[in-house]
Amino acid sequence: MAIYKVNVGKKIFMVDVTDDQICVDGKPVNASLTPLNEGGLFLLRQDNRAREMHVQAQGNSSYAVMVNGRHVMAQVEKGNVKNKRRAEQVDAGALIAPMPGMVVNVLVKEGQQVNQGEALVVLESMKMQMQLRSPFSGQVSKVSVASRTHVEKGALLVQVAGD
Amino acid sequence: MAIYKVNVGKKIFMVDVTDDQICVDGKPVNASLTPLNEGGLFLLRQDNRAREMHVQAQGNSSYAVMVNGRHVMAQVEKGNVKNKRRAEQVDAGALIAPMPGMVVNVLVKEGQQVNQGEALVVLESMKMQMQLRSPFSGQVSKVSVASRTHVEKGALLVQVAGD
Amino acid sequence: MKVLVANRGEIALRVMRTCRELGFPSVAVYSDADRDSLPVRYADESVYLGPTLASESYLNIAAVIDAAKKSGAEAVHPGYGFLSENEAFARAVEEAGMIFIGPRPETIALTGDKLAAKRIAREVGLPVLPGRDLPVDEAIPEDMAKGVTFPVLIKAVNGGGGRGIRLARSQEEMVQMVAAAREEARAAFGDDTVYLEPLVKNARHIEVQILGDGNGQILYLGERECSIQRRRQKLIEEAPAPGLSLSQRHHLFDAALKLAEALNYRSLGTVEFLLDPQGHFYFIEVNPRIQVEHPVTEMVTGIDLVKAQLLLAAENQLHYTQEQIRLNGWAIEARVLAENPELDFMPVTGDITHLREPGGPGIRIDTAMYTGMAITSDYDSLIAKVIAWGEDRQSAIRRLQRALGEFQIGGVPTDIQFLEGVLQSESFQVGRADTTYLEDFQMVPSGEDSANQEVAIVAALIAHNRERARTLAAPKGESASLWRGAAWREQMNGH
Amino acid sequence: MKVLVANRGEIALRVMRTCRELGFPSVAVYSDADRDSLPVRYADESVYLGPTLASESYLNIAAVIDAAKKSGAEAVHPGYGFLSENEAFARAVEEAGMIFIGPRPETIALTGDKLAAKRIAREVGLPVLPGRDLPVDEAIPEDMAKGVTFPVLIKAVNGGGGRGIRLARSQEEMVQMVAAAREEARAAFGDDTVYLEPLVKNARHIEVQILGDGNGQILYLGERECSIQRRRQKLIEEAPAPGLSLSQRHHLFDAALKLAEALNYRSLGTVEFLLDPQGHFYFIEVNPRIQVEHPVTEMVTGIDLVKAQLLLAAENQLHYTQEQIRLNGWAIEARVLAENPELDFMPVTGDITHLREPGGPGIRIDTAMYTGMAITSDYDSLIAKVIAWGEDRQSAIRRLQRALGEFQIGGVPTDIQFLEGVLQSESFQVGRADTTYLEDFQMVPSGEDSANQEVAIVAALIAHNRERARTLAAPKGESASLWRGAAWREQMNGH
Repeated sequence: MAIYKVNVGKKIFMVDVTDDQICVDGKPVNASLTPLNEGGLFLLRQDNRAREMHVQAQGNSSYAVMVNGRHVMAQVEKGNVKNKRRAEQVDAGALIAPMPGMVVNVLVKEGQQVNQGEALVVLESMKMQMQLRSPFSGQVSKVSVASRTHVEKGALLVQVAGD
Repeated sequence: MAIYKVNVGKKIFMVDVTDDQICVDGKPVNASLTPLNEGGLFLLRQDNRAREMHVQAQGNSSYAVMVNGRHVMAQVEKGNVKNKRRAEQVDAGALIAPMPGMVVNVLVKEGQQVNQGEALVVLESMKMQMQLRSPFSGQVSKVSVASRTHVEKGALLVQVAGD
Repeated sequence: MKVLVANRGEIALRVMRTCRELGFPSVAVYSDADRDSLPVRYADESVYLGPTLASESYLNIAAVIDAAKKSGAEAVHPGYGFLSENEAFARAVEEAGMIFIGPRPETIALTGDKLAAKRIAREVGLPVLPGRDLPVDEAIPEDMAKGVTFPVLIKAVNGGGGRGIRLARSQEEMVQMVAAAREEARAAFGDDTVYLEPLVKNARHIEVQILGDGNGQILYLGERECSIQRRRQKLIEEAPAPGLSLSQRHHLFDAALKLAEALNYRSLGTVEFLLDPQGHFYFIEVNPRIQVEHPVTEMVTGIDLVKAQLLLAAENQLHYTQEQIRLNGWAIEARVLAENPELDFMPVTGDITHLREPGGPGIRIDTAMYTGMAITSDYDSLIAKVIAWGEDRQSAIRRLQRALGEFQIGGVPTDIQFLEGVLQSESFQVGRADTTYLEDFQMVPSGEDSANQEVAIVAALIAHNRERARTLAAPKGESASLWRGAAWREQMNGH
Repeated sequence: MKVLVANRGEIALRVMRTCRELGFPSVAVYSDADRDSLPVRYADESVYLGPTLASESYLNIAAVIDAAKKSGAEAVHPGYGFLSENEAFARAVEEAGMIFIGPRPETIALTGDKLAAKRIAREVGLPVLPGRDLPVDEAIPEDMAKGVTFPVLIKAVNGGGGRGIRLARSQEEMVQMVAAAREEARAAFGDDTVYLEPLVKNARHIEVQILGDGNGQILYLGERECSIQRRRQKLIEEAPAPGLSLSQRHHLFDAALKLAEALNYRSLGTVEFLLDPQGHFYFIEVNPRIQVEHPVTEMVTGIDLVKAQLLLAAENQLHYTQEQIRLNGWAIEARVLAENPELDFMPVTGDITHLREPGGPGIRIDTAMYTGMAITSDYDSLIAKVIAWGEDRQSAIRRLQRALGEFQIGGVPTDIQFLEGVLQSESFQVGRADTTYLEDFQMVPSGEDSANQEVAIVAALIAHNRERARTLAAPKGESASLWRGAAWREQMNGH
């Protein structure tokens, strides 16, 4: 027997799984799950309905689920345990590439004073240009990229030190 | 280095594979093979062409290959070795189910004298009825199935002993 | 209107697709074999029918009626095959207070009796093949044989769809075959009545799609040609029929209309004719249901035939007039079957290990196949229909050829290469293939030599790699990891 | 005629499909990223271009010309994007003795200069937005601002396709933005000339498909509406445009025809207009190439536009007259993009781990996606186009909704649910959405609560099973076998 706390679309579901029953938020549900292939496709039967879902595990406790063309994330926690892992602490002043792409322009230099919302870097990915802006006012403490270079997702672009 | 004798579509190809070259029937070919997924899809590049093939190994030396919508079998033998395995010897008088299906009718009884080409069993599979006939004249030595029963592919239906 | 689809496979999915477009909830039924089938996954809900054997599931009237009641369905669509031409089933659906999406039970009864249908057709003036519209009695073959010209066809009164037809070339053969035909008919249709029909040599099979409201309005939606048959099963169908004159077509439509009016026909139906080489038509039978080949009519008329059926059932009226039905371009369907062309096209079984469907302009795919699906011998061997539309016949043929070449099905052999061979043959290209065409059709071997050599290279490389893996790696557990691993990828790319 | 397709992705495959139907051998070109792409596998042969970076492969004129020469291609099809609107490329193709499948280089040059195109349009009497057809000079903003009504658009003379357009609401913003726009235009198009254009509020985007033989014959193939845009990129397109009067449509066609005649237009082109809420049209630009949204025109006209292009190139003549072009029904296209709707529709990367494409009546899928394909950030985020045809707009919408619901793409998030939300919104349904519609469009949360609970159950069961597997089985190597194993299957089915 195990209780799982599952977070889907900002809602919490308590799912209780035993060998012969599944309960959601205390209410028994008539459900069964069949893996349809080795690629992560599952069929959930509940009462008279059958719903296909494609599930990819992301790490130990997250699942990316595709259902009816919609992609949702499900976070699963063992309900009895209180071991919330802290999200990685990212330095708030670090401007990170939100996707891989080409740095079109670096608009600031190290040491430069910038205002909150001021564009620091122009990144282009898949035909789309986007301006990455300063999260707060402060000073540019580091510029890690140059124009016309390619960056990966998550790369540090510019570091801003708050005032 | 290894030479493979490959039988495809009633033709024999001698394929010589070394670390840096592939020769077919003595002539070098400019070919490379890329597996495209884990389901058996491959891409053969030869000169400027790329051809997709779906390959399923059947046992140790046979491959079912789907290419351009056509299904062909390839038999591979290590060329230097002469270890042809004998085909399974099937009793010539055994009437075997060529496919799974329903026995619609057994037309003979044990001990009955039958002529070559005489229908012995009517089998139905996927909407199609077929008459299975005696391979030669002789006597029915055994009837292994009854009407309205399901048989698997390869099941012995009737045994005929030659005159 | 909640619709239970009393069928399986591609036609069940096809009906459910239109249900979804209309906002009608759909209910799937399934046997053990079809527990995970696409229709089950597609439907809004599903009900278990019974064991795999069709007689205990899809042919089990009580089970289907129970499922329909249980699900609260308001209407039942029978698809084709199974219970679609079963009068008792249609009646049971209506008696349970649901709508049967198809003709009235009495129409099904009448069209199911091929002799009765011929009699009515004759009465209303349709051209019918000569010969008595009478059942033959096996006890008096000599008498019966009087006036029979050989070869002659022996058909089951309750048959149809090309099933159980025998050809007798002499009186002696006829006597033998009548007995065998009765036996088969009893087993297959529960009625051993058979009749004789003259063989029309080199006939073409032409059929007219009709749609009636059951209150006197009858529409015809053009004709289809289905002459490309193997073992009397249609393989390639098209709309319109090539080479018919305008007057021939109107003659056909008039005949179909007359018969449908005499039956006060409701829902979809097909009136089948033979066309002899002299250009004469003969009525054969009426199929009181949707046909496998209905998509070609949909593509040239732009009308969703299932939608027309469903809306008629829901609202009791048709949404078209004859003037609104316009034919546009050409459509051809090819049936993809799980068959082994090397073994006399025997149905085969296996798992679909790889699947890529054709796409792009003018191509429609109707299938309930998926990667990982098991092809069993429990039901028929149709695994997909590929339908191509083109602005003219030549364009449609080329598109169909293109699409068949794109269709990748791994795991079971199919008839795709055979279909391609037929499509590129001279007789098909000029539109002159008749129903005997495939009897002695020979594939033209077509530049496959280069492909054979490529296959040999691939097989040798894979064998080489397996051997190497066996030598280098752990000696056991090799099979599952055959096709994977970075080492393999690098090695093979390295060449 | 051997055709090199100087493009990638779905449009390369789409062109090759028609090549195959016509019996024209096709040649693919590819960058490092596209070595195993479907077009490479589909083409009769393929040539490597260069590194993944487009400027070193698909945008590298010398590399593409070399590839074409090497392959012995007789003609080059540029697709859309990349070099399709590059005058130098078209000229280089012709100078190398091959046919450029598109307009003459001078037409490309002229339509590429948006101000020049507007000038000609004005000369031949097309309605053009007021304002000077002059480049703006960043040095004299105050002077320039005279006579400008705000808000005003700043556009690159060599831009087009919605790229790099900025909206200035005041003179101050305009001065800043002109500088930024010039900077961006220089980087993107190699020319920093920009111009001003009045903003038409709540405009609809309507375009006319034209086809010319370059010898004076010009055909129009109806209009398309492409108002559903996000960040000025089209997302949903349809043909015809809803709610236009016959006289409006003829007015449009006449205008497109006049301009095409003035250009003695050759091959396919699109004349784009804005329609203001008062019903006035304004010419915007000409796209001298095939459009992403061309399938909707193909579906309502029945004409394969690529076939028309290829045959014109091969035979120097069109095979249609204006009278033969008839519109039939309605078609709508939805662009499926690899984007994360939760993160402001940012393009995403990942591998396609599962794929099932829609099918059945009236659905066309154009995609070069396959299971196992890597979606990278190297090129654009369009991964598939779903096009639905219906006998009327309502039927087409429902079919498109049905098809989007059937489309299963595992591995990367897509905009499918967003597309569904737009399709079911009131404004779209009644055909009144303009180009600003998506700016503040809010998804209506639609009965997803039950799906959320189902997702929760699935996630919990999988987590439960993984944990059990961890406890019971070998402690390591668990990840790969996560989804398989008979034990798991039995356990889960057992419930």
